[in-house]
Amino acid sequence: MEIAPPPFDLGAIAPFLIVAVGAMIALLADLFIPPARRPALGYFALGTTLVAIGACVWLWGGAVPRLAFANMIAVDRFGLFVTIVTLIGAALSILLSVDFLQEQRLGYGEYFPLMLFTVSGMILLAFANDLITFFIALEILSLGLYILAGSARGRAVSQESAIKYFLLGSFSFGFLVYGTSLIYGATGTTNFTALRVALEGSGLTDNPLLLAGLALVLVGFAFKLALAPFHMWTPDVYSGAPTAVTAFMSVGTKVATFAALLRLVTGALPALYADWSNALFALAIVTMILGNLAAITQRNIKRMLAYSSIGQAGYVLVAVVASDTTQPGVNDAAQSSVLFYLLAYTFMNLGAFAVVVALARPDDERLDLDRDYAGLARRQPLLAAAMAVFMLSLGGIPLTAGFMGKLLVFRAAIEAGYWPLAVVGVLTSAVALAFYLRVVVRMYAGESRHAEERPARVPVPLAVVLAVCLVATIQFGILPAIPLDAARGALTITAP
Amino acid sequence: MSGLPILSILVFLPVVAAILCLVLPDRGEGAGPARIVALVASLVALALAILLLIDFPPGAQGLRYEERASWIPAIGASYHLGVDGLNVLLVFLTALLTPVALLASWDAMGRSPRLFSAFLLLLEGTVIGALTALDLVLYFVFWEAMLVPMYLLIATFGGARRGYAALKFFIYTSVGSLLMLVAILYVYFLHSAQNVEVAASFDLADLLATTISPGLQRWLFLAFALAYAIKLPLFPLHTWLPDTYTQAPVTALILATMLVKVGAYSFLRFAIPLFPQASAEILPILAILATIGIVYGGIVSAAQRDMVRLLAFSSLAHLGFIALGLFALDARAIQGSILQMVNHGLSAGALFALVAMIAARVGTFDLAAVGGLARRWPVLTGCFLLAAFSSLGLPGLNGFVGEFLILLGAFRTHPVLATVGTFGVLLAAVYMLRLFVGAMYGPERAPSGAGARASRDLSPRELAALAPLLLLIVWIGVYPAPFLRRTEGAVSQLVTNIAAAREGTPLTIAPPPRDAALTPPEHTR
Amino acid sequence: MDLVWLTLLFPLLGFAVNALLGGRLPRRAPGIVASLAMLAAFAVAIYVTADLLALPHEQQGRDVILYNWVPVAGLTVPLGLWVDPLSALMLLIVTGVGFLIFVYATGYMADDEGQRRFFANMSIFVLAMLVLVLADNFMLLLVGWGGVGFASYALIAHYFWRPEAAGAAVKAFVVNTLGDVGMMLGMFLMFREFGTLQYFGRGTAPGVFDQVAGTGVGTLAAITLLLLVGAVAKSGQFPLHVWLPDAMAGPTPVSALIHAATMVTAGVYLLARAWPLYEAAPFTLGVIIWLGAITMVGAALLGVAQSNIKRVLAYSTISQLGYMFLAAGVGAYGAAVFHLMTHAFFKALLFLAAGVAIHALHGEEELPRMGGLRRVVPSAWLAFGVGGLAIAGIPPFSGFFSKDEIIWSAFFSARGNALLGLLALLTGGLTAFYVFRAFFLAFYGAARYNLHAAEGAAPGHGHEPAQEHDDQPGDHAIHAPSFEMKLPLAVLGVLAVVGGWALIPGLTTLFEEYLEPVFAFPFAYASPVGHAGGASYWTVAVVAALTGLAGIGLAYVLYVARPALATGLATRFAGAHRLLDRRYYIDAFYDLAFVRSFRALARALSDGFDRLLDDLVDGVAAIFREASEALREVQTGYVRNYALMILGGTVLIFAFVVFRGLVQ
Amino acid sequence: MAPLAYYFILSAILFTTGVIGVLIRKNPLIMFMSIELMLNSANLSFASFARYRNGLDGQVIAFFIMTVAAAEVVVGLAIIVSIFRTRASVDVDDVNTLKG
Repeated sequence: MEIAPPPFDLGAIAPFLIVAVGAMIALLADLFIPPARRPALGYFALGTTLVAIGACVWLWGGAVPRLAFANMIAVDRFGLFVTIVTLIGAALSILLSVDFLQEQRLGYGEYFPLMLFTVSGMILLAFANDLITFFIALEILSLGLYILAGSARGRAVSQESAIKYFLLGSFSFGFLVYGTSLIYGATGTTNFTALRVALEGSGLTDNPLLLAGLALVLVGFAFKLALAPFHMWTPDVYSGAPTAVTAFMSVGTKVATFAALLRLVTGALPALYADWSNALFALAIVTMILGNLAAITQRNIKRMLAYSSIGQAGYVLVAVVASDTTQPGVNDAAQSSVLFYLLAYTFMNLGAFAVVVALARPDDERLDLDRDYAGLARRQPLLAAAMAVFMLSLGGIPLTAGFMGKLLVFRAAIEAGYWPLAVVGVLTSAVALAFYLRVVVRMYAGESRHAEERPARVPVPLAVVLAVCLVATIQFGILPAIPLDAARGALTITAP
Repeated sequence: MSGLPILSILVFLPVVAAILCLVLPDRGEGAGPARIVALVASLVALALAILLLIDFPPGAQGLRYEERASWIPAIGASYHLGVDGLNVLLVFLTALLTPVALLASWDAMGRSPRLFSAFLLLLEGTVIGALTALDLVLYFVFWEAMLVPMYLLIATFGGARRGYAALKFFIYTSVGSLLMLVAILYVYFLHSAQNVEVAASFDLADLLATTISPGLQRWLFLAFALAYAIKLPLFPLHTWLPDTYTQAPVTALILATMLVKVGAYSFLRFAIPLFPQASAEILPILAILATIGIVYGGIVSAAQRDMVRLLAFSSLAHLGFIALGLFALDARAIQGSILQMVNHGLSAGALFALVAMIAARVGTFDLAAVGGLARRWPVLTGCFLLAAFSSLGLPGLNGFVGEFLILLGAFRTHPVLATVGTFGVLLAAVYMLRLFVGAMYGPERAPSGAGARASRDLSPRELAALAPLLLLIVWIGVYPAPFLRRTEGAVSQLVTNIAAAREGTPLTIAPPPRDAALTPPEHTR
Repeated sequence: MDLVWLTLLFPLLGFAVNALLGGRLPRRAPGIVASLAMLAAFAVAIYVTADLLALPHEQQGRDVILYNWVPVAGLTVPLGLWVDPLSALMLLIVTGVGFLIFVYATGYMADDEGQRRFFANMSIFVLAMLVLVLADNFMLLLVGWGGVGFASYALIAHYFWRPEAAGAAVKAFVVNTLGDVGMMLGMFLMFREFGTLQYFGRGTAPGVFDQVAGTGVGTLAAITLLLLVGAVAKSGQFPLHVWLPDAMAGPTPVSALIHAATMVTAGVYLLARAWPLYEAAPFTLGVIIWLGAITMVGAALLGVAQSNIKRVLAYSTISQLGYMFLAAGVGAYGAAVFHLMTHAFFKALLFLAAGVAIHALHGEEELPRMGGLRRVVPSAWLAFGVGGLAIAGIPPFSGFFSKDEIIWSAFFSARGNALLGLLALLTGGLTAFYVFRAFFLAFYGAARYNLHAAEGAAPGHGHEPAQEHDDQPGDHAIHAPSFEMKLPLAVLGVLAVVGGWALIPGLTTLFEEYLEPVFAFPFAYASPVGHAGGASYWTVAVVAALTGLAGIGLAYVLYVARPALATGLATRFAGAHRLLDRRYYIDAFYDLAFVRSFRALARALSDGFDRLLDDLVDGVAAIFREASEALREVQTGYVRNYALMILGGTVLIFAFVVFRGLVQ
Repeated sequence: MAPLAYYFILSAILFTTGVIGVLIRKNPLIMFMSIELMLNSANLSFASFARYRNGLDGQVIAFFIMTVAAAEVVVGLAIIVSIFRTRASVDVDDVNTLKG
């Protein structure tokens, strides 16, 4: 039967449209707003994301799944779930930025519009059902981030961050695009749905062109997800970019890109499971080991969190590897654990960055673990307690969301037969404790270096971010049933 | 009390109280309302635990006070608590040691009594959770969460090298635990693969029904055993223990000794029943390590100058006894082990408290710097004497009953190891007397500059902290029957089940007792 | 008879009152309370014994179970008291002699600051000893066994501020614990073999002794040898005797009660109690015989060379216990128990008499600094003399009868032989010699003491340390014994004389009949010669008495008549003298072989091996740190390096995807 | 029409040249041009495959890529100019304060 979607199903891309339009309005509005009032732009951006979340919720209950725009877009609960997570991350990042920008004198007007553009790219990424949509979305996302990374224009590190990110990002984008062309060459299509149909039962699965295309596309993904050994830009970019930007890109990009990866490999290329799972298996192991190992000796909290995010991506990747569509039960377990992990990761990682932001001073970002975090528990007990929770969660200690995420991921891995991944995963988790807990030890056991100084006032928006992240991190750790059921409810990747 | 979710209350009352403590203000050194709140909460929990213990029928088999609730239905994890003979005593002990630790720490909570009390209460809640959890995810959650308050206690209130010790403690003990997590997941996977028609489950009762090939059992058992062996700790995995104990606030150790007991208990609850064949193969090897631990801990303990370090190594030796009893797989030895866990909690708890009280008076833990203190504080000396001799297993006190049963039972299955282990009793006499006599006897010596407190004997508060421990030390020595009877049913059941699960392999379980006619008791009259 | 538990309750009360509210009582109250408790216990003991003896012989063995003590799966150990003539006798000795010593101690310790502690510990000791003798199973026996060890430790350490007292206490406890280890192992083996720890069966469940027949000789030998380790340690037999002389650091009443009259006899009691096991283990009996013989002779020789009066008595105790072991070994359990009883009388008497002398001299214990005390403390002189004659085996004192039973058994019982008999005879002479050496040195000759010097300087006696006495100048008169010290001397003196008359071969058979329900052949000895006052017995008796007299005579010559001769002999046989003075170097050997080497081992393990283990753990952490540093090196910061890495990663992915044939 | 393989090989050579350019050149502008080369090799590839398959979508995609590349140029140049303004050097080997 012929599927005849309406030519412009704008409703299907409502979240994307809201954010994109919001971005443009903000861009225009910036022209008319005096610099002192710029925080208002931030609240406008926040409102935009909230409206977008509302749209997602509306779509969730509405007519999904459906394909739109000549099958280029797949609107389904999977995408909606990821979009909501992304938008939550974005909303929290915006709240994080408002006072940070003022205090660090980074109040450039294009900041929030750029952020919204980037978010729109992420949303598109989550819905992309075609390699073309995918790489355009990726590019929207990346271009925004390149600029945001360099948005502290006066600071050399920010510029360095931008140029490194830009050059390497474009470089890997080249691989991605070229890989796409090879896939197109082998199959004649770039559409996920069509690819899936084309590959099913055909002799194409051994086609070297297709496989080479897959490999090159995976390179693009691996770069964006900062999987080792494609991760080397991450610490430099993360530590160079303004902290609020780092916080935003460490969660949003990862969430959306993982969603796209999952959609590609399980929605379009299940026939190549053996190939991509093989490659991702290797990447997962290398990523978990290198990311966590390298973090041990970091002194700069942002670099440490950068390496930490590399390691975290490794754990999510474990669940991606386990997404074997031939075993529906296992596949469900794996994909729901990816979604859950991404959700948990968003909160705990943003929370950690929120603490970093809270500690930053105008003249000094206070990033040194040994100097600036020592004795924090005595100076600012609440911030320290919050940081401890986030560190424990990132370290996968029970009663936090991070533990539940790891539990689900390793469960999926074992169900799929990948117990070595689970073993490597837990061992690297133990290694990771070394640096996560070191932060806690510094805070609780260290002697304060800034004892004389008045504790930093935590602005209300930041406090809201901290509270939300804290509550979510603990709640998902103790009672994970609600988000987990939502994640399981979202497992309907469109496959007409 | 049938309707009351008593176990949940025991778990969550301390947690809620801990949160309350965190909110309450500190009023400078050793003041503020937090510790009073903590004490009241812990006493309420203790009262409940006593009720639980009294209400628990002697000789009962099977689980009591079970609580089940849906928790994470998506993966089949449920909230499932329960007690039987294996853990009822330990729950009671935990509830007992918490107020004792609070009282003993009363003036030693450093800059932040609210944090100290809150961490102790969190420790209590998580330990009771780990002791009563019957769902493996829930169990693991508590098991791993126990570390956090302990870690924070060390990091916040510990000695000079607290950072190093806290990290080492946490990471070392986590390495094994995380591998156990993989093994748990693997058993779960096997279970759901074998029972596709029923919903997947992490419930222990369900997982016990899983058939696992002997080869696989070996690996899974090793993963579990590694976690427990580190926690216990078994020689040579013990090196975290002395560092942790010496750097932790000493009065917190009163409760912290429960952590290691959860490791011992977990062997009985999880590792051995889940993998009966593998445990038959591997436990004899572990029993050798346990025996080495007895001797090694005893010898090394005798060389320590630091009182806390001495007690740490003595704990290694005591835990060696406990482990040997468990690994002997003899009903008597296991009952002895469970009782010995209680005994160790009492005697080590009292000793840590006493050593802390001495150090608070003379300002040092160095044995070489003190001596002849018995002249100053007769009451403290009397308490110390009782605790020390309980620890070295003096017949008539609690330690003897446990050790005797352990060795008696172990002698049936591992005569050589039990023989070597028995010499641990001699070593205990050596190092315990070195501690007691070294500190209390001989010409009077104390570091100059010991404060004005140095002249004071035990305060009523300190006595109140010690009294329940000392009372139980004597009680269990004289009349252990109420405690032993409560473990009997579960242990016999366990031993029978393992024997049954191990068909075809030669049993090391003792034949039916010959003097069974002695029960029920008959009096001459 | 069911009231036997009261004998446990009274000492417990004595302890509780002293320990818990002693601080609020008047100064002398602790001793009075404890003594009254002992008296009550003694009364109950008499009642229980009378009750027992009223029963026909075959029913004289009753199990009084108080409650189930240790009930576990497959083993129930009751807190049961076994009342039969043997335990009743021990009960009487412990409470009776104990009571006398308590009374004595109220006087002796009247000035001691630690009276409360002292009497509390003494009460605990009696309680433990009663548990030991009354237990109806081995595990409970061990409770008493360990309990007396603890009480002994606590009492030896009564003057805990003195390093030698603290050291002696630790030594005593550790050696006793070594014995406990042996006993425990014996019990474990026993349980493995018999499935029970009860002495005697009840109902259908057989006890240990009921199952001896049919058990392998090797197993029985192992069980009995292991139990023997405990007995040897507790009774101060070679080679575990080293703690007993040191234990004299405690107050003298302690030495009298614990290290002479009661606790040290526990080993003998165990042999007698477990005789069915031992009779079935001939190898062990051989060991017991020779251990007993060696100890008997060796300790007697050491007694000759001691200068401290309490040490003389301590070695004599060891030696006399050797006699008892020898007796048990040759099968004369009755004789062993008989000697145990008379020894309790006269040795307690000797110690208390010595205590009076020491007390009189403000704690002086060294014989060279005594002398001439006959006129100063005549009561002590008389009591020591009576006790000396008793231990020397001079008729009609009690020691004569009990010792001769043993000497005769050593010669003529089935396992005895001439050598053993001769050794026993010789030791009898030696005993007479060294006891009277002490007697003459202390009570005759010129007064060599200096009360000023003795004050505080002397070890062993016991008030408070010297510095606290300085404020009482002028208290340098002889301490005359008070009434409560003299009364026990009198009673024990009478008992030391008449105690042996319970069994005079051919005349009285009281003791033999009394023990008949306990032993299959209390005095029949399965001897080829026969007994009951036969010719061989009286021959041995006469020779033994003469040997004793000879010993006394020699002592008189050397220490009263011709003192110069004694010093001459000492210089003449300097080597032998030094050997005796250094106690055969056994203590030195133990110090080197066990104490020092243990310390070295402990230090090596602690500072070496354990640190190595720890370094291994830290080393793992260091490896991770190094790896991490290495990774940081790779992170150069150069964009082109990163790009190269991306290319490398691409190759990796290609390897897995495109060239999967290569890697699979 | 030339065989597809020719186009394909050419595009592969272009791509490789681009990759090598990125790896060996130090000037960010030239590196960026190399990246453009990589993108254009993809364009060639798309177009030729589309032609070979008688479809148009591949060529459409090439337009998309060109647009994306143009956007990248804008952003890239902006960043490079910004760096040049503060450092007076655009050698990427000088940009390594962030490392480790």
